[in-house]
Amino acid sequence: MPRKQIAKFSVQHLQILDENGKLDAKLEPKLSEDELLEIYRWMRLARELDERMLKLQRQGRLGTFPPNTGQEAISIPVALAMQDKDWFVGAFRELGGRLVRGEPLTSTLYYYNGWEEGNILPNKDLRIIPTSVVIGCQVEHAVGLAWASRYKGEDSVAVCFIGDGGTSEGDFHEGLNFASAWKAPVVFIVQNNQWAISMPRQSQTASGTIAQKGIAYDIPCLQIDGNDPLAMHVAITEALDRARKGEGPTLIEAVTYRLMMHTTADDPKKYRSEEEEKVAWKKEPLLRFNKYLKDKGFWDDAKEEPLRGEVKAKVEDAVKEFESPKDWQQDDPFKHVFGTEHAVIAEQHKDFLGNVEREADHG
Amino acid sequence: MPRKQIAKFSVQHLQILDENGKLDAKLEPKLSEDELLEIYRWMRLARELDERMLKLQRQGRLGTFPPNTGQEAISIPVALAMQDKDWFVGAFRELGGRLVRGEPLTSTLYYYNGWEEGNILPNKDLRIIPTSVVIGCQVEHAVGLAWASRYKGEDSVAVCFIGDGGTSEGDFHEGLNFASAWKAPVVFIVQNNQWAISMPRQSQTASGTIAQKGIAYDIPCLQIDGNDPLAMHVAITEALDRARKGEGPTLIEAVTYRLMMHTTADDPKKYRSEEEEKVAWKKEPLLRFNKYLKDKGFWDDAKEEPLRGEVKAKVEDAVKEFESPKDWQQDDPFKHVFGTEHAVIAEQHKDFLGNVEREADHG
Amino acid sequence: MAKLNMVQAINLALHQEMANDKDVIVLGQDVGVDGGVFRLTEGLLEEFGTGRVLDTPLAESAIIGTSIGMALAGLKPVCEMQFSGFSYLMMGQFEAHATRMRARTHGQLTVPMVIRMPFGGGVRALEHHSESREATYAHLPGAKVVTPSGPRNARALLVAAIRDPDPVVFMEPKHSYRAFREEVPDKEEVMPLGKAQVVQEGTELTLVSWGAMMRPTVKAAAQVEKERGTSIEIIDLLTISPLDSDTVVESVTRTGRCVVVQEAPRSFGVSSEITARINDKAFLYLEAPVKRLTGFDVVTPYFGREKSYLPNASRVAHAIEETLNF
Amino acid sequence: MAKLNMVQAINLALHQEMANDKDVIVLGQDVGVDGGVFRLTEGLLEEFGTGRVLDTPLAESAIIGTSIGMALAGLKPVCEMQFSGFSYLMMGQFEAHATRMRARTHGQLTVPMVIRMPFGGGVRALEHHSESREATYAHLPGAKVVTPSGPRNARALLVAAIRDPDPVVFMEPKHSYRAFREEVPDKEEVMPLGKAQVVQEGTELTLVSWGAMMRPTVKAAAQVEKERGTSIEIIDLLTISPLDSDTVVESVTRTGRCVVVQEAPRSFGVSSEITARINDKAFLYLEAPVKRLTGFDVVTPYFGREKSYLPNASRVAHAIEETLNF
Ligand SMILES: Cc1ncc(C[n+]2csc(CCOP(=O)(O)OP(=O)(O)O)c2C)c(N)n1
Ligand SMILES: Cc1ncc(C[n+]2csc(CCOP(=O)(O)OP(=O)(O)O)c2C)c(N)n1
Ligand SMILES: [Mg+2]
Ligand SMILES: [Mg+2]
Repeated sequence: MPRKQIAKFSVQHLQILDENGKLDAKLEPKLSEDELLEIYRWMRLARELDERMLKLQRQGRLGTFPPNTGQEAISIPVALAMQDKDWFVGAFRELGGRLVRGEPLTSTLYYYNGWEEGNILPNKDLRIIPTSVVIGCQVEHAVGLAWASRYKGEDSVAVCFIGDGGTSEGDFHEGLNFASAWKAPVVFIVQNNQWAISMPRQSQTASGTIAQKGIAYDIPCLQIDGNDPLAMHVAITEALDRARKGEGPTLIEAVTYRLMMHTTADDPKKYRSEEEEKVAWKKEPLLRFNKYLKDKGFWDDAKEEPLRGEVKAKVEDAVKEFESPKDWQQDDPFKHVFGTEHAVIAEQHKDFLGNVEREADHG
Repeated sequence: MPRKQIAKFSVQHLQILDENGKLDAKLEPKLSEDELLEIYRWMRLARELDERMLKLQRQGRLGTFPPNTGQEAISIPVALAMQDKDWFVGAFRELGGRLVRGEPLTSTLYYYNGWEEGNILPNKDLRIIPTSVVIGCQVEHAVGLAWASRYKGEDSVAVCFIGDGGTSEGDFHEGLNFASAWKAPVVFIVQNNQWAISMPRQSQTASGTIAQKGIAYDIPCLQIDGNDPLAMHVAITEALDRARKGEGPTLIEAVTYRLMMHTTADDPKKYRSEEEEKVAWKKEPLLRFNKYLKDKGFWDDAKEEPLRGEVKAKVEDAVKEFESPKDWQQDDPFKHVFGTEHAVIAEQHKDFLGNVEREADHG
Repeated sequence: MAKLNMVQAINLALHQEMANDKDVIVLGQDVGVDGGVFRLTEGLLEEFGTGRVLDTPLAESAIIGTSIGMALAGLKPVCEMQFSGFSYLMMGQFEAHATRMRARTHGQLTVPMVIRMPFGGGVRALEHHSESREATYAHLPGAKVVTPSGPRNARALLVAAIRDPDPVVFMEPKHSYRAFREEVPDKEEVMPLGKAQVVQEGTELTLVSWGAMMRPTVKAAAQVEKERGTSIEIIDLLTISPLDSDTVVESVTRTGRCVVVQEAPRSFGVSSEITARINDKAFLYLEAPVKRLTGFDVVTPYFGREKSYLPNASRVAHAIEETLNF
Repeated sequence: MAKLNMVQAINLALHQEMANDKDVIVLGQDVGVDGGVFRLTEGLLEEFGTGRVLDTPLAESAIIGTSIGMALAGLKPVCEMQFSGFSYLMMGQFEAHATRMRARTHGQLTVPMVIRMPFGGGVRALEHHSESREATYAHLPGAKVVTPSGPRNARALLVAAIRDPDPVVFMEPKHSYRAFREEVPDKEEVMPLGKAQVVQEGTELTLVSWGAMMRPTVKAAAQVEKERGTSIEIIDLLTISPLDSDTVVESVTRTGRCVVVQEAPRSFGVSSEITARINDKAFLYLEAPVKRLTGFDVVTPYFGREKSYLPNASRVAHAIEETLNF
């Protein structure tokens, strides 16, 4: 039946460095040796911290946490491309990006060991929003931050991360719609790691790509190989640029794989095959980036060893500091319910201190 | 920069009968004279009831309500194309469709005059879900109903209405995503009447069409002229068919115009021009459908007059019944908090009756 | 000084605070061109422009979510829920982030914002438009909940709410929007949050209420005073959370009797908390049980039955008598 | 008869009810292949197939919204919120439709469904995973709220909840999931909703609690009994709403003293309602104020501080002593 076609859309895919470390030279971004090595160093550090955290957790020295291994090529190039004044709005699987932004290694350790102190930045101006455990909420925060930065004439961009599972939440939709209605300077990055706990990507949503969800709002969208730091660099640079030029939001789907368990409380054997994991490991980002750097003559095994030592030492120092005695008070929560004094809180605070005293007495 | 195109989409528009009543004969559906006249009769009845309700409201004989005038060409052909076993899941601007499904005229009057009795159907099997005032919720109900009907092997479809404004709600997104993930037999119809109270369609969302929001879920989508009952008939027939064949949901954007105020509590002069309204009135559905029927030789002014009398009489009867004395009890709410007995409710029920008695005594 | 109704008084507060502070932003459905469905935000768009008065798309969670983002960036969003009945759609954002950001960062990041919402019954509105659920928000640590009862305190409390460093749910009793006028000074007036107000002193019974219920409450007190000569102290809570029980308790230690009037369903409501606080602190002074005169634990009826379900002066008077006669 | 923990007991109820009634459907995040993040739904997919056990996309509102649709079509969905902390995202659907459909159609349409959700602290979980907010749901007319305290009553109450004609929020104290085992009969066992249970008779003080707090409560009672020889009556609420205050009131009229133990923040919580009900009905029998031993009105701290904030047996014992000494 002849109908009038009134709109046409397409989704593009970008990969520059394939899983074998093979480069599509036509697409290679102009990054200096230093810039490339910086990406690599951060990736190594994030991987090292992640692996160490897993050990700490298994030893009962750390609480439950969501490992980030395999997703380093996403948040790290993103954070490196961002300016200081930009806002970093994470979900909970952006360890590398957080480190790049200047969050101390210890913050993550404190946070996942049950201490609010992990959210307190050395400097508020780092513009990192704490982890958003309640999935999807952060999308709207990013839009609000972006709107505010334009209102204040700051020319800064909010960059927001979410998982493939998170795209099913209503807040994802509402946030993207507001962003495009407001032409807000914001970039949405979906870390499509194929899984939301036990739910595979293809059951999460029936769409062929996540990127095409941008079409619903006329938001420019792009799917990239999320294990390819070069593609990520190109995509984020373009998106930040678009935002800064006042052209509004971008949606980037970064296709990657959650190589480890969802969190340390999870057992992926219940729902996926080791075969699948093995295949995914072959595509992981550090391997291919290492090969690329070697191919370019920027790297060799002789350099790798000291780097490994360096990141190990950094992590070791952080763990030491993490496990050093703290004078953190148990009654802090009473001080931060409100920014003003209230009799009810004051009275309960007194009760609380009474409990503590009594319980100390009784041993 | 050469990127790989991995997906392509388009949005089609369908109009069969244009605003001047001119027919695109190639697209004309095969509807008999009787079927066409049935559509027309229902449209007249809905229009008449709407106009009468407005008068009643202005006279203080009816509460606030959202007029439906101008949108008759959407829910009426839809309801006529549905089977008895299908579910009709409305928002609050589907008066015509509700009447077609068998809801008494009085139901609407009771409902908008503040009586739950307006939700009680003469027969539960009519499969009409009550008005969803909280916008967006109904989308998910429809998906659940559709899933259930497949589970029960009923081969029935849920048809869900929502406004252009409603598409901004998270529940719209979550519902469409569930529908496509489940390939549920459901049809979503967006009554895009250009306004959500004072918010014009183009500020509601930045997308060029509402239809394209289906692309986010790989849900087949179509934009139609919502003032064209023939286009609506074709679109809904196709969508119902797709659902019944197990091919999943469809999203139809029916472009129309809210000719009256949002509700009787609203004053559109605050936010839109009379000029705009005048233009819209020229495109309204009854005018063009009347012309079409006349052109086909199915209708003439001699037939129009008795029809007008007939619908007037029906509405008059309904108003009479509506205003006749009722023995509805003030304490009914106590009987319908739960389906089981509970002491707290029973005790408060007694208190309530005590109040009533005391207040009657005191006059 | 002008005689204003509550709509005008709130509008005045918004105008003045926006003029005072460039960081104050107003957003919500129909708050701009239309001036709000109840006309609370009228004239703001004309005065402050589309840059500061935002007509948002139809999505409650995003209104709060983006406001949280704005607040984190240092702005002070004042957002409107068109009716409290739609506010449950943003409970996730509110609970997870607005109320917690201060605590989870030990004050490094805060969310100063106001969520205005009309609530309560009595205006013959459609379903979902008449509920009274202040307790739902009050039970969330980190949230302040404020309910003015008249034009003057509405204005002064809203100013305080906007200047407060934390998220405030500002619940406007829509039944009182246009019900009466009061003198409202042109000059800035601010009332502290977290403080109840003794609106009438008395010695024999303490009558506590808030929001739209203040009117039948005051009326009932006058009636009983007239009929029996009873001296009744009347307290207007104004802030629901953090609740100023000290004022109530102090009063009850003097009067020995207390009636709390609440529009919301009885169970798990604000009056239960007040009763519990009196029980805690004034137990030995009580000469009768604290009486909760409240709405019923039924699903809010449509407006055809609404009147039968709202507490009214006659029921309040009856509750007072029962408590006096105990 | 087998010794089961609460996870196994709930799993047993689900298995048996699904086998009993083809209309029972289980849905939620990770409830299928994974068997639920706490393993509550383990084995259901294997036994009943993907047609009746649905792993849903990640969207709480849609889980409840589609369940409402299923219930309207005559099914009995039992859905899971992965943690109660995420359930606020579905408050809109729950409040607007699940709790009201019966009332607004005078019973013609109903929404029989169960929303299971783990709640409460004590398991060193991430933020948003440890709150206790039963009062939030309990304040909604038309909603039933149930909190089991042990494997056996969890199983019997869940069966009742599934068979109940109305929406039931079934709040599972996750701290008790694997904390202890009880004999749970293989054969069907059903406990009525809306009934509290006297778990220990006594004459000098009534101790009321529910959910995970039952354990420190019982322990404290034993300790005080041992130390002072006090005879303590212990009541397990089991259903939070509609609240069975008759059982509590009857007990307090005999004992004259009452302590209520609640994990949630104090203000506007369940213990306030219980206090108010006792005030209503047992005022003249009270020899001391009802004592609320509760969580604090602070934002739930992360687990590094959690232990300091949860009521424990020593604090309960202290509250009992204070009340006895009043
Ligand atoms: C609103 C909400 N619902 C449920 C959860 C529980 N949960 C934590 S992570 C997760 C899966 C997230 O998947 P995805 O968005 O793909 O992110 P990923 O874990 O793969 O990084 C779920 C269901 C949550 N944290 N928030
Ligand atoms: C969740 C929710 N938010 C706000 C409202 C108030 N409200 C009622 S109708 C309406 C506009 C609806 O616009 P649209 O969806 O386009 O439907 P239309 O009225 O044009 O038919 C609004 C904001 C509501 N009913 N529900
Ligand atoms: Mg994922
Ligand atoms: Mg509209």
